Amino acid sequence: MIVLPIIFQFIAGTILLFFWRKINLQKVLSILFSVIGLGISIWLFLQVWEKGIMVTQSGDWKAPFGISIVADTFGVTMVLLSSISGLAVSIFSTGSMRKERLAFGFFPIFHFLIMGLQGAFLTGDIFNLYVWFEVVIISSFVLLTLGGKKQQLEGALKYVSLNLLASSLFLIGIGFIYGLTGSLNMADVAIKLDGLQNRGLVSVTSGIFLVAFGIKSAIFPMYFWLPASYHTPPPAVSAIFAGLLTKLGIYAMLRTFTLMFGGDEFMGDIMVVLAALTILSGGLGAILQQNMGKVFGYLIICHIGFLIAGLGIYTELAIMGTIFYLIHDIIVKTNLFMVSGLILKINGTQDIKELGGMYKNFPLLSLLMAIPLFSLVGIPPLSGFWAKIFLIQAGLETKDFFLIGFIVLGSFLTLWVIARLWGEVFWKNSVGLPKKANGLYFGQMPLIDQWLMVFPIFLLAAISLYIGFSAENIILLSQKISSELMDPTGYIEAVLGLKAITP
Amino acid sequence: MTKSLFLSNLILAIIWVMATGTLTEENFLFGFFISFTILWVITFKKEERKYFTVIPKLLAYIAFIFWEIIKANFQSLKESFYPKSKLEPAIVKVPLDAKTDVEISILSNIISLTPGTLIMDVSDDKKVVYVHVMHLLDKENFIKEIKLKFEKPLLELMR
Amino acid sequence: MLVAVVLGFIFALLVPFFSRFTKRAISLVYPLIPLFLFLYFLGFLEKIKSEGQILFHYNWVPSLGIDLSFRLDGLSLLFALMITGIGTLVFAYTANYLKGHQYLDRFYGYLSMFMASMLGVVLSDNLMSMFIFWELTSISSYFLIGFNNDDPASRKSALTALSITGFGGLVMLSGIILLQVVGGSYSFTELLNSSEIIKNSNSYGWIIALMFVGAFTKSAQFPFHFWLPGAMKAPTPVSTYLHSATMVKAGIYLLARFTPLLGDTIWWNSTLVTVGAITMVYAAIHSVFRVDLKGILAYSTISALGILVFLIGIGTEKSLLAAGIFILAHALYKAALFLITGIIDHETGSRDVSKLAGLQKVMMPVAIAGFLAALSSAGLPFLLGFISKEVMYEATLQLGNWALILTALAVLTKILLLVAGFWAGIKPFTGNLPSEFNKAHMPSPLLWVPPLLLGFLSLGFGMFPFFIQESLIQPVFSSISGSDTTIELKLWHGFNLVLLLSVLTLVSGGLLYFFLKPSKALIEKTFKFEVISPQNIIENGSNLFGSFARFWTRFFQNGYLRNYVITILAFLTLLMAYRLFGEVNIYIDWEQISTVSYYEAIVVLMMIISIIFAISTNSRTTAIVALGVVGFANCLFFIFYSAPDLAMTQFSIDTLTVLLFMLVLVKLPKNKSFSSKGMKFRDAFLSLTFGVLIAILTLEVFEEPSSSEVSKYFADNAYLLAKGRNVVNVILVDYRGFDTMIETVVLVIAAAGVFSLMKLDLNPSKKDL
Amino acid sequence: MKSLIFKTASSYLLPLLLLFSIFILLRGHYLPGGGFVGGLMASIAFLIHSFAFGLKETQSIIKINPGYLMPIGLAFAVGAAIAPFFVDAPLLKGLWFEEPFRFIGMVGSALIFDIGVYLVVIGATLTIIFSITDTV
Amino acid sequence: MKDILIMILASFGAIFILSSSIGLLRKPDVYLRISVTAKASTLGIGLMLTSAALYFNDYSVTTRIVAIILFVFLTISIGGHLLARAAYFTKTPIWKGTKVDDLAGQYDEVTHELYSEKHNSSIKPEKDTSI
Amino acid sequence: MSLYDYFNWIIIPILGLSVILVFIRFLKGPSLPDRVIALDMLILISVCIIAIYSIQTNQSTFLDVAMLFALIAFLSTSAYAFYLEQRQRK
Amino acid sequence: MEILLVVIIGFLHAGGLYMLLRRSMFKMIIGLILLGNGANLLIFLLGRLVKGNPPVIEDGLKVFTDIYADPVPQALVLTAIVIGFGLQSFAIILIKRVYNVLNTDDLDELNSTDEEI
Ligand code: NA
Ligand code: NA
Repeated sequence: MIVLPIIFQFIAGTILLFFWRKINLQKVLSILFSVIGLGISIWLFLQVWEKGIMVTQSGDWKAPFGISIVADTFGVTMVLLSSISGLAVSIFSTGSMRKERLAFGFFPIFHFLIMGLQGAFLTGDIFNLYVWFEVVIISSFVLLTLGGKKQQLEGALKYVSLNLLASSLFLIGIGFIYGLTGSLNMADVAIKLDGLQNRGLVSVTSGIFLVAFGIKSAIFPMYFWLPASYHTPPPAVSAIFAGLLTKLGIYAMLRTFTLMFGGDEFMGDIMVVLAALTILSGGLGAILQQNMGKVFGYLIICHIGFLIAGLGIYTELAIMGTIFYLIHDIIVKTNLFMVSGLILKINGTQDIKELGGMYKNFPLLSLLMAIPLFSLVGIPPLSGFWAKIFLIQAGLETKDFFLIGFIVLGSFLTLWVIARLWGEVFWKNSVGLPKKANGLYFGQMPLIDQWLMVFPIFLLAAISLYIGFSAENIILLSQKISSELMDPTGYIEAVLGLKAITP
Repeated sequence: MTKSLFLSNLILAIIWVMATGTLTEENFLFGFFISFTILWVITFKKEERKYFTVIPKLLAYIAFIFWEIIKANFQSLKESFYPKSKLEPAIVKVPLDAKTDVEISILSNIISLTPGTLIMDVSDDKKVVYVHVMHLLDKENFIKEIKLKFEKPLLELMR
Repeated sequence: MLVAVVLGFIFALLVPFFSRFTKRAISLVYPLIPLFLFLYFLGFLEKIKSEGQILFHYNWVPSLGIDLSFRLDGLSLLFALMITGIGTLVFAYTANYLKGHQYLDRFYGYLSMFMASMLGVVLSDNLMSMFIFWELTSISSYFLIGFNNDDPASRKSALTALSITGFGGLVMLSGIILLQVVGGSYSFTELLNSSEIIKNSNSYGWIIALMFVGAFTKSAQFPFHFWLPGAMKAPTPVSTYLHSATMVKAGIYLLARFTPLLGDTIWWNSTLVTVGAITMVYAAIHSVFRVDLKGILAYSTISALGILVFLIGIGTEKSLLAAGIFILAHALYKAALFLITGIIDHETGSRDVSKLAGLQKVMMPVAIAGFLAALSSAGLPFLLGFISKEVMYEATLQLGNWALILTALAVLTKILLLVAGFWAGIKPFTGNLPSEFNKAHMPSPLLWVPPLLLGFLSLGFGMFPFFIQESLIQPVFSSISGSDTTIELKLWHGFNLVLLLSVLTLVSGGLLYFFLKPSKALIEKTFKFEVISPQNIIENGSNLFGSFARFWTRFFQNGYLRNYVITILAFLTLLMAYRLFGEVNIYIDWEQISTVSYYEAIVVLMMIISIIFAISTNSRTTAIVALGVVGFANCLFFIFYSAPDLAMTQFSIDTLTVLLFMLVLVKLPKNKSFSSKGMKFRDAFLSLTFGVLIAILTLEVFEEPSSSEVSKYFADNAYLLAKGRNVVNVILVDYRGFDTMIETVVLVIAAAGVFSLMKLDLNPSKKDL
Repeated sequence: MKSLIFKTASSYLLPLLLLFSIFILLRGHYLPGGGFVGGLMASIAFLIHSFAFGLKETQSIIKINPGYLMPIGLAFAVGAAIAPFFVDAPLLKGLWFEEPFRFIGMVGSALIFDIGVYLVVIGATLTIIFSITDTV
Repeated sequence: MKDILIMILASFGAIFILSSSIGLLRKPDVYLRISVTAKASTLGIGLMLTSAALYFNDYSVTTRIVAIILFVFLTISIGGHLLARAAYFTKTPIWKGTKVDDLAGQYDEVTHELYSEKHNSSIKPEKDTSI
Repeated sequence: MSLYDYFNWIIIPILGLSVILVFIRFLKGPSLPDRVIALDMLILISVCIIAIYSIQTNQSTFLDVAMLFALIAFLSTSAYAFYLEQRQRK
Repeated sequence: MEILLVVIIGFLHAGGLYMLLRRSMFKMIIGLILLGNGANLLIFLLGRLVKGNPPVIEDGLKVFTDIYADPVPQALVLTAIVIGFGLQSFAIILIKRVYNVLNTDDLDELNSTDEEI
């Protein structure tokens, strides 16, 4: 039953394909499916929370022979988060996307994308993970280019080529894994790699995985596709990209580097350095940009650095910080791009210089938008704050002082960027609306569409607040995940059936 | 007429298979052969008897084509080692008697497969084909040869 | 207690929702909140006097050791009273000052949020929750400073203030966490027990350095001080509340609070004394070079903050006592001066002290308040300022070797501050009223009562120090110094050096006031020193940082795909090479290698030539056909090595790909050769290195013995359990059918994508334009 | 292309190749072949036809928009995948009829699954190629 | 005995293939090359496949091989025709030694219509002067 | 001489030589149709090689690959022809 | 033989990378395809090579009696090939679209989305 989220999204996507041209029906169905999907995710999460790791062997072939589908706490948490983000974006897109785009398969592909993500979070097989990755990237290609605008195409070119490069490297890595162990089941691979004499080869393989996942998660020096492309598609698409796509890379890294390549100090050091440079690059980029989408794009990079930092430090506390930050970041980044979408709808531009007057004209909306913005900054006690405590503490404990310096710098740059944004977009007086070739401004949209755009922002803002104020719960969750990751015995035993496990 | 005879033949063969209850290829062929013989025995009208001569003729034609193909291959084997100067290529227009698409297509394929010739194209009004020849000695002779050797028997078979 | 702290937040949250209904009543309702809180805290006076401290505990994030513990002792009570007390006055003052302002409700919202945060800072026992409130003060002050958000300068100041305090906050956060790592707790009370461990640990230097950055930025110490004058862009009540009485003192509070925990070490003391001394003198000098009332007050505030840091840094009982008193004294007189400035600004529209004069004629009560505040600032007897000044001189004089110079600095500062205070509190109210201010008239009582009240408090506490001696100052002293010495506040110390210094201060200050007139010319003289001012240096630094950012970003994000690829793969290549040659024992075991038959060699050769051909040809179609040959040769390998399924699939798909290419190519423009020779050479070098590395690696992996457990299981059970003979297909549809299922989705999405890519074009077409 | 010979030949080749593709599909479990290759062959057959006759003609022959073959194929595949749920077995467990069918051999969920793959491959390949030849 | 037959068939097949390869390499223009491949390879492939059929001597294998042979015969000739035609369209040079070119000028450049009577607009492949 | 050896030392070398010759034509071109016909020929030779190989390894399954190869050779030839004509039309 | 295959794998990767570094979109895709081929061949090789024994159980038998090629890499490569087809065709169409809209094949002219800071 663990596969239920995946299968459900599969069916959802298939059904939507049947109604290719019926936009209004698709809208309703998509929201409905997203709600049900969220329900399933919550159910699964609760199951795993109560019963511990659950495993299904696809085709009833016992591990390591079949493909294991594993729901550990990390996996289901990610599934849950993706369902939440998915629901929000699904609603948001019904309100904000242009009809033409919806008529060309936005919804089915969107649901397949969610399926791909959830599959990746739940699979226990490295090759299967690759396949899920491909589902995700092909869907992202399509969503990124949907509409075929000039900017989209130019951005997509870089996105596509570098992501394909990453896939190819991933495949090479899998080849090496299979060559070394003769197995693909991650739990089994973990055991077999552990018994391998030639550590150097394992290390090189992990290096290939680092680069493959590094490209996908946009860490230094592999992030280039992100600033080139993330601001080009419609905001609803950017939102799901920002919230989940780069995080998939992080997920994969966390999974493989704890389960299969755990404890390689050299790689840890490399990651720490990369984390610092990622934070720096993202932060530096963000302070320069004039386009809101680009600012947020660079901020994604900056915060990916925080996530990698925890993995590089590689203590339970650090991983905990990473997990907490991941949870926060998924919700906030999704919301952030929806906010930028709303601002775009209101003002017809994303250029900071041309924006303004939000606070004056939409005070309540502005306050609502302030929640994700300042959560991102990590103004305590909002959600972004807590994880930093762990990361800094972990860094202090392992004496990675320079990394802490970069974390502080990154946080500071984020603060500065958001404050500047607030000043320019919300405080500054508006300069009047530019002419728009087609589409409606927010003010001219029907009320229902307005609500469809505002409600998801509200939803995610509320969740952000929950994460911030009930940090205790999230910490417990992160702690559990972190301890499961750092000691994968439970995972391995569950998958390989060394203990009696109920399917 | 030929068609309906063929159909009867087929039906009879199927009945044979059902009657004997053995569903194998051999049994079907056997049934086909038996019913073919029976039909041959019971058919009297002259024009209808064509069905029974077509098959031997067809076999003969196929054998002929095969022979031509073998010849063609040996020729090209020989030619492979010829110096260039012996070549006398040409693109020749050959008028057609064949009318239907199927006729023209089959003819063209045969021409292509046989010695030294290659169909370039069929004119849009289906009146002529353009044939590339490797060794053109005499244009008129070549056209006549094509028509006699390949087109005539083919049309006889088809019509 | 929790309610007391959170009340402000609740209120701030409610404001936007209820403002519509309460717009009228707003000014009456709002001041009641701080007043209520003030009374609430006042009620603790007795208890603190007897018990020393009271702890309140509320759980929050137990797993992190973060809770909402509140600790009420002398120090925090003093601050709480100042916050709520001055808060009440400021709230009331605002009601009139911003009367009818469109966003008055918002203003109150920020203000009460700020008040609550500030209470949180001073009351929290848990360092982390203190930090949380600390940051909230930064944010709410950001909103307050930027309140007039139409004004670019206002926005800029808000950003600067937030940047500096935010930066300090983050650094301090590291310090707090480090403190927790060393001391094992966030609870201040618990940490006090391990004070010695902390002081002796290696990290002590780091801890105090990080904490100092936090405190100095917040309390506007040199060289982080410059955000404070900029923050004066805020409406006057904000300046009063935040920048004189409360927020800037958060840093002071922090230092005072930590003195028993971290203080009394050479690093602690010398740093604080140095920074404090520089700040107080530097800012005092600055303050007499201003003509804008707010500017004068801002610099004198910085100077006063410097004095406080300086006093805490000295660290003797006397100096800590002096600090305790001065906190209160300064809050009272500086708040009054700010409020007065606001009134003057409000009534005359000018804050230029060189022009202002004679206002006593229209607003006597304000003038009285001004006089009292200025005199308290100057430290005239019978005012609270006097007592604080006396104790301060006593403290500096006790310092042995350093006594002379430190006392001299203190006296110099005091002299200059006297001038500044007089300019702000006395000058506008003396002389003749210039004609341009004729329209000025008496403000509403809501405006003038608060400063007057503050002035009288200065006077009252100064004349009758016993009012506060035991109830307030004693507990404050105890909590700062950690000692139980009983203190005594006296008006008269007898004829001694201290008195002499006092007189010296007053006399030379008075003289200076009479001879030095504020003027624009004075300011202009300072301009040539601007180059070396910290503000300028930091601004230049940040410009430099901006250039660096531009360089870095342009360098990496340069727009050229090939550079991206080079960067990524150069990184990978280096990483692999380093690990490969460093860690892997490279060998070839010929046993495992099969022989080469000549036809395989032909295919290999064909493949390599085709690859080179595909790369080197300049004709697209040729490249594609060559690619076809590569794929074809690839298929031959698959056939030779027993993979018919693979050969079939690969070949069909290769052909389809080639076909797609062909269809696409029909309209592509001619190929051009772009790259220079050198570039080609570089690329070829990198590519070959990468290829060679992959090849070596593949070979090494190949040489490793591998387990065939999985494939054996597949083969053994293919027919018996999965009822198929073609094991590859059995894997595809059964063992690993899940892969296949998903893979079909990839195809579907790709197809949908191609469809939409070809059919949907949202570019504004020519006919739309 | 306006070649009469090509047209004639491909109109006869089409059914033949489709037949062959189904043959390849059905025997995939026993010999090389299966849904992928079968599907690719079928698409190649249609492609050849479309080269000869032009896109419109081929599309009218297929009758159903190849785009819809994809969800149909997906439905087959997912149906085969979740069928085991109804007998309380995990995803994709092979379910088989007891006895082999004549000509086809063993029939089970794997075959249904493979048919799904076959349809998806045809649908996807044709959609891709058709949507671009449309605009060439 | 069977083995020897197989060997003979295969040998002939291989020789035909070789000869057409030589032809492909040596013929002076593309039309001749197409012509020569279309011929020699058919029989070569046919013989090779026949020898395989003989070897396996299995009903189902034989039927498949017959199918392949027929298919190859059909497609090679059609493929040759298509390619030659396309080559002519794209003005691929025709060997200068070509005696007659009845096709010259018969294609309509725009509509690609092929006329049966003499016509004058059009595609003439350039005479190849290089060889 | 066994069948295997005969194939290995006589037939396959001949085919290999053919492959080389055809490949040279492929490299030489000069026109696209030349390359296409060479590719076509390569595939056809590989059909033969597969036939031989299936005899050598006694695996009739390889013959199916041969069938597919033949089919695809036709597809690619017609595709190139299509392309050439389209390009000319432009 | 493995050595030669390894050489080819190296060549495919080197060639793929070299093409990725060109300025033309078209060459970029060729590069990606070469890389993909390289990766597939790599996986195939690492399953170890077995000649002439496809993993197909002979008629009448229930298990393998002879040696057989490892079917797993074959299945993996097959999956990767099909996926690669989807991705590659999308990429190919993408460059066509880019050309239609922007009228260039030169990647250096396609950096407006990164350029302006
Ligand atoms: Na597959
Ligand atoms: Na790939």
